[in-house]
Amino acid sequence: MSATTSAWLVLAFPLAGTLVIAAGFRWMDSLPARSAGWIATLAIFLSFLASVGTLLRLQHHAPAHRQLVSSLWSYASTVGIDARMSILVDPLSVFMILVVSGVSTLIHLYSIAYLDRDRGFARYFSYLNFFVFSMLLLVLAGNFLLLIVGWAFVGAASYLLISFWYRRTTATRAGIKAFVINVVGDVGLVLGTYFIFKHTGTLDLLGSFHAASGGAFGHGTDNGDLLAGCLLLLVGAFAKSAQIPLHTWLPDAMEGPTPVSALIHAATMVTAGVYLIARMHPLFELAPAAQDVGAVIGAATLLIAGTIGLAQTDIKRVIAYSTMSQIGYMIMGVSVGAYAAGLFHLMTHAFFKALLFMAAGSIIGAMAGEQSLERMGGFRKAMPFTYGCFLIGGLALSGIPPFSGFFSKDEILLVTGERGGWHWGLYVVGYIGALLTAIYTFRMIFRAFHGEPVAEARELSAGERHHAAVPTNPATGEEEDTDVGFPGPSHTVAERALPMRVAMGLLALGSIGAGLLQIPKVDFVIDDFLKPSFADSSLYATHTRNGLLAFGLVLGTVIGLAGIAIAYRVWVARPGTAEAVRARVRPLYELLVNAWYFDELIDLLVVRPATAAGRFAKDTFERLIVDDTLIGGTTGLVRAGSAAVRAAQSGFVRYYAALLVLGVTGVGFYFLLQS
Amino acid sequence: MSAVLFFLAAAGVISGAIGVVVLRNPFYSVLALVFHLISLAVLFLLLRAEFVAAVQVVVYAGAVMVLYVFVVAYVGGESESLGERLRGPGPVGSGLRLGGAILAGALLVELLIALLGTGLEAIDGKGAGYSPGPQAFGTPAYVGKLLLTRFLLAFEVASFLLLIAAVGAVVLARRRGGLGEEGEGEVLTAAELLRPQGTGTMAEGVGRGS
Amino acid sequence: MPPLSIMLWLPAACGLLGTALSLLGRRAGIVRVSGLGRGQTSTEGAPSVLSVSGALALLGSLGALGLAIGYIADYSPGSHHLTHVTDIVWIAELGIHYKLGIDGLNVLLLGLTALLFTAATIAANLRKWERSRLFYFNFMLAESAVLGALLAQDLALFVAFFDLMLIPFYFLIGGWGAEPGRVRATLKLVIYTFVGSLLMLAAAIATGVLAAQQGGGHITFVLSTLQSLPLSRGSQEWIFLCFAAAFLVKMPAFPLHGWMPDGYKAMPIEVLMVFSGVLSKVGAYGFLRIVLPLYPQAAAHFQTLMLLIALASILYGSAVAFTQTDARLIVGYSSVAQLGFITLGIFSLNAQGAQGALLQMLNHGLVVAPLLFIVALLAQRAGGSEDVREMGGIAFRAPVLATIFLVVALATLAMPGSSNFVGEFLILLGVFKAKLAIAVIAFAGVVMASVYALRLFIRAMHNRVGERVDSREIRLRDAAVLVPLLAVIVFMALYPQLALRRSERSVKGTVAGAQALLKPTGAEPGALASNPLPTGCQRDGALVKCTRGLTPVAIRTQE
Amino acid sequence: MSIAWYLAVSAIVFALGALGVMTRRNPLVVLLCLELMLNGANLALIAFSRMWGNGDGQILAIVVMTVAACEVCIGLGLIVAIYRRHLPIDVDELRELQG
Repeated sequence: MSATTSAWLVLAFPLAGTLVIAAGFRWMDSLPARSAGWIATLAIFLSFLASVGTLLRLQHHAPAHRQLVSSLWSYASTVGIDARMSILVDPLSVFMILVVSGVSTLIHLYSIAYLDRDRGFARYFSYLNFFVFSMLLLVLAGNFLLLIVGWAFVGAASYLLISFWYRRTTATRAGIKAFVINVVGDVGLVLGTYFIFKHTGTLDLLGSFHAASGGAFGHGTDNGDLLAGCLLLLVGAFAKSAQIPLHTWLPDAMEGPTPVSALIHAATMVTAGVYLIARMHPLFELAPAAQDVGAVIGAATLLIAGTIGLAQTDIKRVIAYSTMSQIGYMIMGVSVGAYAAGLFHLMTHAFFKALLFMAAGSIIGAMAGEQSLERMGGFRKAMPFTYGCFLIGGLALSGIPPFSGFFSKDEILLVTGERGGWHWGLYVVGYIGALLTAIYTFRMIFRAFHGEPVAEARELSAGERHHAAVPTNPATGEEEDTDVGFPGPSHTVAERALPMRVAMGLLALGSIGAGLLQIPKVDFVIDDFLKPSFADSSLYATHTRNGLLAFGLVLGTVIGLAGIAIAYRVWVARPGTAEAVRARVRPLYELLVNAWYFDELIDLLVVRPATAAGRFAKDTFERLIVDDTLIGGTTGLVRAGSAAVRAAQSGFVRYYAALLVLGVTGVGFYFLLQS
Repeated sequence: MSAVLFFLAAAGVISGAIGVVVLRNPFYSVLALVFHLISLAVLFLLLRAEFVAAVQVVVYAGAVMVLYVFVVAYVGGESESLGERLRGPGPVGSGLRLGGAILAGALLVELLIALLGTGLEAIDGKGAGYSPGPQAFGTPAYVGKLLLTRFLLAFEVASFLLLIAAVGAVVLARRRGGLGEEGEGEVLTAAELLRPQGTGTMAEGVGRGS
Repeated sequence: MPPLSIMLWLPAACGLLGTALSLLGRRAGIVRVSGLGRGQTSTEGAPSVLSVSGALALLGSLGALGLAIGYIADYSPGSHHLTHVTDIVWIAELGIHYKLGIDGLNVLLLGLTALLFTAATIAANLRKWERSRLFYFNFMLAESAVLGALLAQDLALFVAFFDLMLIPFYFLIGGWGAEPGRVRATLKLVIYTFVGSLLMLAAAIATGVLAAQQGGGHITFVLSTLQSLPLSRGSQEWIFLCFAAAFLVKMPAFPLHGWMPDGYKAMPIEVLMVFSGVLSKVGAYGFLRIVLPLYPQAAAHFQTLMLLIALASILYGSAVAFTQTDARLIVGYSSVAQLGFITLGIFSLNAQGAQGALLQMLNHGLVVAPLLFIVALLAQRAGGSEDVREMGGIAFRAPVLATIFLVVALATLAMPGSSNFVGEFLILLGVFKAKLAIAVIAFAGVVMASVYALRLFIRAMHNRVGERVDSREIRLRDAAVLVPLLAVIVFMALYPQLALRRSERSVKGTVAGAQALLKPTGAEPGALASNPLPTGCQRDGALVKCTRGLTPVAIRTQE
Repeated sequence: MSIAWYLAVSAIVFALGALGVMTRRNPLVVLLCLELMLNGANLALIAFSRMWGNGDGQILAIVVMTVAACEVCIGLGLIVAIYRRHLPIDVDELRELQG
């Protein structure tokens, strides 16, 4: 079995899982409990094994021959376009499928317990499998068309999962918001593809890269079409990776079940943008301006998201903004040419962010759906395991050695620094972002786990689980419609279930150990593995400047610890401080709480005008112009004409006779004049 | 001589025509028309159309006008004046009286220009040469030959037309026309019962149910 | 394969036969159900005894479907010219031939027509009709007319069938339409369409006469002959406008869509399925079959105008669609937008756009029919109302229906992975090459499509349960209508090439004339695409091996 | 006398007839005026036939008379029928043809 064959298998398993569960959803309930969940998990696990198999087989090839394309049938090859059902197996895609399928397996496992009593159990898992399939398709796609297909599929899957509890109007609204913004991203992708196709004349990825490096865009780096294409690809990447200004869907997406947030909105889908830029590096490197735009936007996002994260009180939203900011790092990294570092951070981030979400889910479960940090506190005793996991995740996120985040983040910043010039600005921004990260992360930890245990925490430590009398939607407070299962009369979570512990434990190990894959000066596993994919990159080089390296490592550690210290001082040592600061910088605080008013802005600029136009068209234009003017006008015209003719038909014979004579006279007169 | 005759006849023709148009009572109009026709026949004679003149007098002034007189007598002569007494000049009447006059005037002028101003020298002459004789121009023999040779078809068609017209007149004028509402409450006499329905009798024609 | 006339007249014959039989055996098919209105698509339970006329109609449509599939399978993508040609002199004095033929343009649309009519006939058989004989006869006559319009290879014949299409629909709407507004809708529809048809008739005659003057003497309407007798530019232009009017009304395109809202509201859902699914396509098909080949200069001259009309249709239709609350009208305005895309593709006047337009005709027909039927099903569950505000929360008790609806909705918004996306991709690629700005604006329509399609789905299926909603799972016989269509949608999504490779050659031929008249814009992908594989890659079987061990050194030598 | 005089007379007669048709309301008189117009035409015909010494004009005049006779028959029949229906004998009253 060749590498490509097993890569096809990687795609096949999740799809099969989706179909099986979807087809058999009626019988799933009659089967022993959670069978759907186990089937789904098994499918993803098999796909993970297949990925490992792909990896091993790929390693057999010589480094120069590690880009395999395999296609099943020709999808749309006509009038100049050539799109085949083809996948591209190279170190980059293999790296991605390993991360995706691996993390997905654990999250499936976690979900089995988390959604245990949910009415939509089978539906949930078919969606989740479908998502994994789409994500794998996205990373394995061998041509632009399939890439777009996977791109849109993950969007659809995320829509389905966000509005999984579809009786919640908040959920459906968040879902459609996410979908539409993702469609904007798709449009960017398609349009960018056009610009590139216009010159390369092929949709095949390798083909167009080859054409590009072969001078399809002319030599030098001043091709307008290429720049436009790359910028449009960036639009796609930003929409998917929740980069400013297309990020507003991500916080709302937290409406979905927590494992979904962990999988889609932390570990995999939102990192697609990073993958895209890394995958398209041959094009981007020919359009440096686009790269710079990417880097700047990434930096801006990581800063802004960090600041917002400071002020949010919904625990999931805090983690969501933290995700945005981390992806900002990755985007910045792959845009400045730190491909390996960016992807490395993608992997570690997948581990610790998924871990954080799972731990948060465990707390939320304990709080019976309550997500506000305001009402949490003192869970350390009640949920030691969750506390441990959250702490590990938090440390990794804050970049404290030796946790994984430390190495990956610092490497990105290191390469950024090495680019020199104005990139130093990005370098500084990156470290400011690191400080913010540490602060808001430990703000969460201190507020949720330290301090006075809240009622739920006490009950939990006392042994029984808390249930709200009537489940309500934390976002709006309206009473839940439990028909579709949320949160269910007896919603059992809070780290009790074994699958959750296993998943969280494994991820915790990942968060601790993953960093060891690539320790500066020690080993370069990621670098070496990915090299073949970036063989043609002029930026892909292991770094040289040891002084900067050492400085960066120290600086990262110091900043991380400083952040933790600040958080400790503000929320533990002097609990009053936060309010004091808040009171002092009220407008700033408002700005942050409202997430820099991006939602309002987009609403004002896009949504309202569009709706207004639509309403005008429907109510006014349709009635006045189309109905009254066009139709009514025509009718009126005909009426008037017939009336005029009828008036002539007076019925007076003599009158007709007179007309006759008149006519004769007139004609005769005419002829007289003629003669 | 002929000139004098012409002027007399022409005066008769025109005056008769005027009479037809202006006289209030249709009965007098008919009589005026008779006068007009006879004087017209004189003009025909002057133009050496003897046969046509004869036909004119016999058929037209004779038969047709008799028919008119019958109908006028039957329908009643004063219907128009009655109509006017009821409602003055009709809605379009007054307008048309003026407009009609203007139009007719225009028509006349036009016709005169057309006929006289066309520069046909011939019309100033007395016409083609003429030599009297049994077969001469316009004699019955002459016309008859033409009718039965060159214009046979026209002749036949005309005769058919006459036939059809006669039948049509009877159908229209007969009592139980398809148009009418049934039974105006008159009593059926034995004669009518014996006679097959719808075969118009003269009595019927003039509307007197036997 | 049997001659085309068989497929063409089979439905009508069956309709007639059914009428005759059920007149003989008056037992079945005359179940009087009064007040069948919009919404109550089906009285409880199908007719106990399947009405004879209904059964025969089903038979006829199935037969046509079978034949159509046969032709599709039989059609070889390589063939340049018409296949299965039937050419009989019909009216010798006027040089009108009864000429039918199949090429890449119509072969798949035939399949679509037969398929949708079959589905609609099944749907119609699920409920009881008053005067069912007449209904089914008209229905089948409509199918024959549409097939005829698609098959006709003679201008006059095309016009004849094009107008014949209207007659049965006039009766179907007028006779079985939903009050209120049935009469008004019928009147509007007929007047609109007839005005268009008359213009087209005049234009067609003019074409024949002028072409006869061109080609010395005897008049003819055979398309292939006309194509070889190009008209003068001036006459081409006004003739073009007449045809455009007729086709744009049929589609309908903004601002000629005035008949659409009333018409859609009034039509029985089964009729609407085929009307929206097929008839609108005949208009677009006319552009490809007649206008572009016969009047290339005019097409090139009016390209911008047509593109703008199409753009207006897209934006306007989408905008209205996402503020509408009547589910039917959402679908209606969405198809205004979709037809706008098709027009856009056609008048990009290059192979990509036209190819995409043709594919999109197919796709839109495939999705709009099930969508309308689903709307009817939703109305059943929402207490007879088709207002989305009355719906909501239907999904929970009807997961299968929800799934089908979801798939169809996603296909409608041309989600990548659906065949609709491939169509739009090609269309917009074509426009991108022709007029960049218009393509960019048109993408707004893509985004809006996602809004209105999802909005319809969510308002109906998700959110809180509406007051009058009693959700229940889709019944087996309703599924019998939807599942075949769904299967075709999925298949097309996986293998759009099926359509593309059949139509490619004919499409190229169709647009070639007009395309040649445009000044080439930008680089021509076809040039590079002639070798789809980059050098350094070799294909063996389905496997493409690219071995590009390019070291940075190699790059530098290249740069 | 030269033909021109006859033609003038015929023109006058014709015009008078037209005037009558346009102004009189009694259908009987309208018919009479029609006769006048026909006669005007006849006179012209005869005159021309005299001018050319050719009989066709006379024949045509005869045919015209025949037609006139037919017209009279029908017209009078109509008038009688109208009278039978107790309708007013007035062309202004008979306007069912009004649009």
